[in-house]
Amino acid sequence: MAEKTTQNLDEVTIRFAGDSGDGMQLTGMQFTNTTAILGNDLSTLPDYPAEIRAPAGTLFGVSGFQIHFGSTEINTPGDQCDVLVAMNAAALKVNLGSLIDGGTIIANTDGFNDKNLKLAGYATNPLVDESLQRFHLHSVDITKLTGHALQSMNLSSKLVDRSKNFFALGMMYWMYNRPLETTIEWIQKKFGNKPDIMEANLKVLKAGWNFSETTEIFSVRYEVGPAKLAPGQYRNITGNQALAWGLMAAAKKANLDLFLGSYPITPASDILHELSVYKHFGVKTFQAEDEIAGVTSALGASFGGALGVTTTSGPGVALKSEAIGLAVMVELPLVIVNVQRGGPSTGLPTKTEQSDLLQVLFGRNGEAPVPIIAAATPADCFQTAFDASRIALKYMTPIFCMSDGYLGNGSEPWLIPDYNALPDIAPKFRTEKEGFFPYLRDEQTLSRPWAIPGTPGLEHRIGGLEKQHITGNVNYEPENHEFMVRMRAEKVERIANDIPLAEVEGDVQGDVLVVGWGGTYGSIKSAVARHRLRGNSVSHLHLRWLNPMPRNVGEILYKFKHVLVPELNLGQLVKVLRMKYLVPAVGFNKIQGLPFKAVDIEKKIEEILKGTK
Amino acid sequence: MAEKTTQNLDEVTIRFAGDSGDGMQLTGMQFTNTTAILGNDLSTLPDYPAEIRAPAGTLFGVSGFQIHFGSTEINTPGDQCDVLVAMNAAALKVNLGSLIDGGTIIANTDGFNDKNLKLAGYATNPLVDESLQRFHLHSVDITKLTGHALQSMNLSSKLVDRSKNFFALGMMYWMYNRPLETTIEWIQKKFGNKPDIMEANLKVLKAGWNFSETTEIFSVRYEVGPAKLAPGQYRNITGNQALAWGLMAAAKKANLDLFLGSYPITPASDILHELSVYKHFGVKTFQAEDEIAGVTSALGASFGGALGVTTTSGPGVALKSEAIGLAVMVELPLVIVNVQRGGPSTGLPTKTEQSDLLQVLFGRNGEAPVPIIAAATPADCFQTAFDASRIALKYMTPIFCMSDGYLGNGSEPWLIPDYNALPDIAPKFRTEKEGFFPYLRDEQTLSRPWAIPGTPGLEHRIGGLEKQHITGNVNYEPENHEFMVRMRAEKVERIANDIPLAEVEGDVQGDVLVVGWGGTYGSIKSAVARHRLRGNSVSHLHLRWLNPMPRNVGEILYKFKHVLVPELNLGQLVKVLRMKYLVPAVGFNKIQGLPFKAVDIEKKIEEILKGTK
Amino acid sequence: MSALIEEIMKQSPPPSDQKPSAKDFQSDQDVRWCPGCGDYSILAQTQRVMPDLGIPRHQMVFVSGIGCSSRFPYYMNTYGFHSIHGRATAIASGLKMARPELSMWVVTGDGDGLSIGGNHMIHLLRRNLDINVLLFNNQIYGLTKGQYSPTSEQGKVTKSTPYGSLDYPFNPASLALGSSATFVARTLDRDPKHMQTIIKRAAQHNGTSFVEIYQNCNVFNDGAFFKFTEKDSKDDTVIFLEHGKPLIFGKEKEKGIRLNGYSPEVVSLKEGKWSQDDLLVHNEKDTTLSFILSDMTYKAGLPRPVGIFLAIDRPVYEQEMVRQISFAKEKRGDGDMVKLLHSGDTWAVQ
Amino acid sequence: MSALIEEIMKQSPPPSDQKPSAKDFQSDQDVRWCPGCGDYSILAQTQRVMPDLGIPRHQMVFVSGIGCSSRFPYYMNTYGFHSIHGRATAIASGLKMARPELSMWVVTGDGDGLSIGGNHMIHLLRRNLDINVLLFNNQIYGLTKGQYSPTSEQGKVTKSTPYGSLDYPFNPASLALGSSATFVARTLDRDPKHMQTIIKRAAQHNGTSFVEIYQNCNVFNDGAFFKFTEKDSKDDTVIFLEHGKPLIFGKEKEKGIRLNGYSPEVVSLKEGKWSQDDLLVHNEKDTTLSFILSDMTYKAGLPRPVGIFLAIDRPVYEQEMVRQISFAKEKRGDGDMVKLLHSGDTWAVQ
Ligand SMILES: Cc1ncc(C[n+]2csc(CCOP(=O)(O)OP(=O)(O)O)c2C)c(N)n1
Ligand SMILES: Cc1ncc(C[n+]2csc(CCOP(=O)(O)OP(=O)(O)O)c2C)c(N)n1
Ligand code: SF4
Ligand code: SF4
Ligand SMILES: [Mg+2]
Ligand SMILES: [Mg+2]
Repeated sequence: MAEKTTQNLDEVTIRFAGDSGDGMQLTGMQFTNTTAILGNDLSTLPDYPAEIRAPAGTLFGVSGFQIHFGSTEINTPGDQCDVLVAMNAAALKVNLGSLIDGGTIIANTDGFNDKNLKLAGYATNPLVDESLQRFHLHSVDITKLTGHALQSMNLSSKLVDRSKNFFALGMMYWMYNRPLETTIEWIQKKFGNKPDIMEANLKVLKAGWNFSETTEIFSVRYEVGPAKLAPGQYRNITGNQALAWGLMAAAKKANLDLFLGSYPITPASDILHELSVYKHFGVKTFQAEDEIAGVTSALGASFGGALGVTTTSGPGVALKSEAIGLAVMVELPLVIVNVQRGGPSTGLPTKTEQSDLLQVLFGRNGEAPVPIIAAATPADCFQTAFDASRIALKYMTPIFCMSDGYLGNGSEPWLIPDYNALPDIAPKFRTEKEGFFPYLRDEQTLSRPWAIPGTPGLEHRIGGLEKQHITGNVNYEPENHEFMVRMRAEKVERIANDIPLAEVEGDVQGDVLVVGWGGTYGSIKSAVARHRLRGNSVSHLHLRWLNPMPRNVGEILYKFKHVLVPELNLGQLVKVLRMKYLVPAVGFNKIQGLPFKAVDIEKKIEEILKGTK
Repeated sequence: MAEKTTQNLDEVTIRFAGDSGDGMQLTGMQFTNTTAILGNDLSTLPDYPAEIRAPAGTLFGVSGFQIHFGSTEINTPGDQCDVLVAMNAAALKVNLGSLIDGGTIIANTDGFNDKNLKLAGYATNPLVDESLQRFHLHSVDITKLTGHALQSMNLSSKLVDRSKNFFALGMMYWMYNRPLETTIEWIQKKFGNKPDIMEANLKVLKAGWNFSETTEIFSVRYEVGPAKLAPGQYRNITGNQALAWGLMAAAKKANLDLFLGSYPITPASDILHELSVYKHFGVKTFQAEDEIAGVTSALGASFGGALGVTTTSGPGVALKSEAIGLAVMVELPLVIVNVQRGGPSTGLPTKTEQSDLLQVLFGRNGEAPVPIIAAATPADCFQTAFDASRIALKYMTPIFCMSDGYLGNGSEPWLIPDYNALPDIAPKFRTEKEGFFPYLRDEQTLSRPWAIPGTPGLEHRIGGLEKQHITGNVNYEPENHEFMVRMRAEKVERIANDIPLAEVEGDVQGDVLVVGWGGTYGSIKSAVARHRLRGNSVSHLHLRWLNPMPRNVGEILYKFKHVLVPELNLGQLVKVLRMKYLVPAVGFNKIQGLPFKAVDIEKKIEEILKGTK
Repeated sequence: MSALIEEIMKQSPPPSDQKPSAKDFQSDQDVRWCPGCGDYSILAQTQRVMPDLGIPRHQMVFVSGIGCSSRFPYYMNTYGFHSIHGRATAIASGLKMARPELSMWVVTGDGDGLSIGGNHMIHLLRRNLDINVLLFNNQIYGLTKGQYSPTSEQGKVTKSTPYGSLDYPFNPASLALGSSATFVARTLDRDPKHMQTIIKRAAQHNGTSFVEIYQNCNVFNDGAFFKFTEKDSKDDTVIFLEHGKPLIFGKEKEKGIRLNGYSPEVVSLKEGKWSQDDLLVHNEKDTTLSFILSDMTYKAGLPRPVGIFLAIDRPVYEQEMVRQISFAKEKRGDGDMVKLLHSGDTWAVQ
Repeated sequence: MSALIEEIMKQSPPPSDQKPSAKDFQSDQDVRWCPGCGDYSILAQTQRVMPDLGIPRHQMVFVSGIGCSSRFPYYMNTYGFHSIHGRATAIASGLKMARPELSMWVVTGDGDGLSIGGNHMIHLLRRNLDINVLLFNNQIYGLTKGQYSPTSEQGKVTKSTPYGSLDYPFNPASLALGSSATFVARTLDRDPKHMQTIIKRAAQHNGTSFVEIYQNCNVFNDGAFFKFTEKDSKDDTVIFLEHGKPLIFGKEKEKGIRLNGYSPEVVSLKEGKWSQDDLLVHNEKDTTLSFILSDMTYKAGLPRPVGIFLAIDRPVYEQEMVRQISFAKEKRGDGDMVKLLHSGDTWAVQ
């Protein structure tokens, strides 16, 4: 048996790529869970096509999953990958660009037959011509080897083909020295009722591992030690799952039923799927006939005393905007989750983008202020959804809870929060008849009483026509209208009393302040960190609350020579900062359906620093 | 017969007020037409309740119509009225506040019986108690007098009651020395097929006139000479009618069929009504099942080579926003007319407001730029709609044509434009197969070719997914997406090459620049004029194009010490100016469902000037 | 139901022994319909019927969209929601799922419920939540001052159709039946007694009740239904459907409906050729028959069917939802957030 | 039609004497459905039928919404519009009104056409524009990876309904009939011949043609219709409706459908008790019968009716619109903008 040496690494980025039918997402998630449990810090980026199962071997059918893990702090899924697992020629073609020079390629030779090469647009086979010399190429006939491993079972070739991804996974487990247990258990649970598929996958997984252990092709294997994470109990979690759990936690704390009215849409559907599992938590999920019924049913539920929630993506928000205006007028709690995707219109449904900020801020008729909170990382979606619910209930208002495709599908290790330590949410249903008026506001929060149907003596009517202050009766008086418009605006402004002041990462004054919001947190953080290591005067402000903004944002901005606002759009937060604070903030924009690379932001900061010198 | 003296006046404001069933709108329009034909300049403000025919005598059932006319230039419907015609107690109660001290009241005593007084909340009859001493009160039992006039005809009391508004009209005609002809002809045309109603109305109209002529109560009558208007042929026109005609003119010039897909909504419905009359112009109007079908049917018609138009108000725009994003993506011409009303939600459906600017600018998912043009006066709606159509066709883009309830229902004398002198609109349908690509853009305008179904050899497919540059094929490539997003933005920016530079009314630099948009034109103009008369350094910039803005707006703003932005909202244009030009523009906002009073703006400017001293 | 809400429900006073009156269901708001509007009668009948339902006011909710008809909730001294155009059925659905114990009413118009709100309507009907829908059909858009509606007859001249409308009208009953509704009825604003029975039956039905009410808009579409409501004509133009009874109509009950094959035809009971036994007998429980009867609606020569077309039982959406939840709780125990957070693969970091 | 467009229409080449082939209707785009998807068959049949219609490619438009099915237009070498979710019918309506001479096709799914797009669908059907609607019913949301749809059977376990769906499914044929459709049919992805005849008939129908096509989604709802499409079962589970023919089915055509009163029931033709003459005879022109037949769809013990339920003539919306316009032009002459601007009360200012 061959001698194998072991190298230590701080961090590695691996990308699994193959046909949408090859199960790359599953393979990636398995590697992720195993890696998480080993105590590495990590960040992932699933990247799949809009088609369900595009014909095999086509370029547009390629599905990829990238994982960046290490013994150091990991903030992004990795700008480039060190290892590329390519199940066929198209996968290589599409992803080669993101492989570092000198990186490793593991190619399934069976996926490079003439048909594959033609579909991928290769004139000659890159595995045999000289074109890949820059890289460490390992050609392995994974399909054939999988077949061998399963000979004894004589399964259909279709079934055999289906499990070849486990062979690749086994190889990667060996190469990065990870145990098989987690995946073995998962396979046993998942395919418990399909014994031969279970057995096949187990066999192949181990075959992949053994193959790497015994053959010559891999001379080195790598060791990536656990990261120094804060002590505690951890789990790996995706943004969509964390968001769903955050809503459930809030409802529990508030002693309310959670009602979700939603219409499926990528990339938000998984929240609906997740919540529909928790009937034993009293969660009610309603797949409506469209987005409008999704949001209006949720508003109806809120009227009835539930925590009404609706989940969607940009096009759905557009459809809901009239109803959200109604929620503003009737002042009922309503959480609107927007998992943003590439626009405009249907755009790039499976890609990520941050281009809905101005829509959620302004996309309604009339003066219809709605608070906005945005999650910064996949795990952060939990706290964000929790806070959104808390504010919606306390201020009797609709609220936008912003996520995006990258956050929703991406995952990271999560220090499991102490549920009991989470702040209490204590909504009050009005019950005293004495002195009840539907629009008599709380002096501090300006929120109106929540008097739900079924409460004796509080019968009242609400609606979308302008309301009279206090009585809530329909009222067309000029002064009352102006008063109510300003009152609704003031109510949302007052939420600023309820949110923490913004905190700068780095010095509170200096040359460049990089301001971000949402899913760009990781890449900005890394870019800023690199500059700070080099002693540059660069700081990072990441806004969790977009409306209202923390009271100290202005002061902070004024303390820096330059304000740079990187966004995955054409510049939206930057517009808001300029209009609110009249600072000459400049945007740095990428709108390609992909997250920022830390290095791009790093370079941009560089430029600005040069300018200042 | 009593001696009557005649006084000359430069301008007068009269308000007719009564039950929604009393025909005040009709009365007002009649007085308006007669006055217009006399050559006065004028401006009107209809003000009616959301209810169709609220029960008689109630405060919320009061319907009013104000007309401001004179021998001088008239820019607004008048801050206050000089004469109030009150058909009942509620009408007096609701409108007394807008009557100047020393103003004239003509009250229909029959409308002040105990029931009326109770409904209006009067403890004692204001016609007999001392409360109206500040005013010239003329109590006339219009109802009874109408009855007398019709005795001979023995009509039902219901019919008699219906014509009493003509008595009031007759009185006003006498008082302001206007001929009866126009109204007589109108009555004859309108009630031609209902002879006795026709006769009744004619009798009553003359009775009102004779009554004033012969009785003592009116000792003076007034003379308001014609205004010095630019020579030419004039007509009186409302904003909604002018807008409809502007669309028709554009379609004719462009040699296209006009297709309107619309769903009724106040205050935009009249455009649908108006256009549906002109079948002989080839206009196709489609009352759709909802706003979404309204806009999507129009977009379908545009795909087919028609000038596709959809008309609505704020809540309808909200519903259309997803489809407008599609129009941005498929790059077809589409005119979206938004006759704004009081919001949010259903808000104040029959009142005016300017609170949809940010919605139309930003209310779509993804980066979906749409040009915006706004009318400044009722008659200006014609040119605005014409220009909107021209740009939509030239740049192959959806475009917002903004109006509001005040403009749509209000009217003014209009110097009839020379149709043949209007600019040509020459849309080209692509027909050559050679080198045709659906997204191969015109180098100057960046617009794509319009290749309509039925054209041999140009079969192609469009849609809402991201398009590949030139080919228009579905494309998910990162760089292509960014390229196309920026291309769509650039295309809209280039419209600035096609619109005139902004022009300041007054000096091009100084202390205060008052910047407005839309229907506030008249009140701002008057306010600024009054200051300039007093020699104050105040100028007026009214923006017709909100997106893109004329190239010189920045320069203009920078030349003034203060920039004041009056808007009928909480500050929307002011936000845009601050974000675009980083000028410390301040807003002056009123949001009461009513136009500005010139005097309010005048005072606000005063304040600012004081500040500067 | 959440703990908090149970709290409140407990406060519900014991049903007082003295029955409330129609007046108790009148709110303090002035009614703002045009004098003479058919809506007044519908409001009156509804308020008259409510006391008989034995449901306390505070457990009733009226949800509406936008339109003259949709002003209805303001006038009922119950909980109410005057929402946005076309969405009442969707809002009511959410509220009903959240609070199955409430008595839910939707008031809508032919525009609100069948034009912009058509989609939510047909989906509500197939889902069969226990909601009572009163559709005021005046064959016109009242509130927006008189455009034609999806139920207006073809060729109707209105503000938006000076040359006459081109749309073929919906037959609301057939649309409801085609949407798999479980309760479909039609009644008349000018027949108070009949309206009262129908509203009561709708309330008693467990599932979605769709009630079309012919309503006169005396301002923009006056007399649209006089043929069916006025003395001189109604006996010959309307046939009242009664479960288990043969289809008879006419001043002296001298005419009947018989199936010729499967097509309804009018036969005279006077010539002696046909007797009651030859007539079609109504059966509320038969879906096929319900289609046959509602298809008579626009057929020339046939009387307009009024009454209950269909009233069948089918599982009720929100009740099934509750069942699933209790089932899940039995099977998996009450959800425990702490357990959930720590479920699946987790690991400790020292 | 506007002058500019007439220009273009003139350029239309004289119909070439040699008939185009199915291949001519294939676009240059690669088809991106999952291998084995039922959509492939529908695409193939459509392309096969097109040449027989005698309409040149450039005068055909395929409009769709969003969904796997809605990718269809990309694969047809005609004009196409892949629009937004649920709106294809509305877009097609506008296009058809603007260009009545075009051959209009809408391709939609059970989610696109009946869930979010339900309202536009029922309104299109009542208006009766000359548009052919192909509804691919796979009883699932394919593109969004497998949630249940408005046609999914109750109790369906999907990603969004782990405890089973609660919604009672639409019967698309009944919904269409309830919407006053003039042409309603059903066919099967795995019966190419039948699909071809139905598509042809739909194209020939003057008015809106509603065609429900049972389509297998082999990834998320595999085999949903195998009962009706596979050799071993189909003869006993499906009955093909043919105008003027008695309703017979079964392997040896040994079974038939008879009306018991007005309820369809299965009778055997073998025992000698019943013969062909006792059977229900199909009549495409009879609206009442169409309801009776489509109501069989979900009834236990009855075969699934497939074929043309109804095909009647009614004025076509856009053709009436054209008529009104020419009438107006005759009556008032071609609109003259200058005249209009100066119409009514005007006055001169010197
Ligand atoms: C989104 C939206 N679109 C349009 C309107 C305007 N609108 C109000 S009520 C109505 C139709 C009313 O007709 P119907 O539902 O029959 O009620 P009715 O007044 O006849 O009782 C319309 C079009 C609106 N308020 N909101
Ligand atoms: C406004 C909007 N809402 C939701 C979606 C997500 N979506 C795309 S297709 C689809 C349903 C597809 O089902 P169906 O119409 O049956 O087509 P199939 O894929 O089954 O052929 C949904 C919910 C969307 N694209 N746009
Ligand atoms: S407009 Fe018609 S429907 Fe509306 S309130 Fe008046 S009469 Fe009734
Ligand atoms: S997901 Fe289903 S419907 Fe969609 S392409 Fe694949 S097999 Fe066909
Ligand atoms: Mg109506
Ligand atoms: Mg489907």
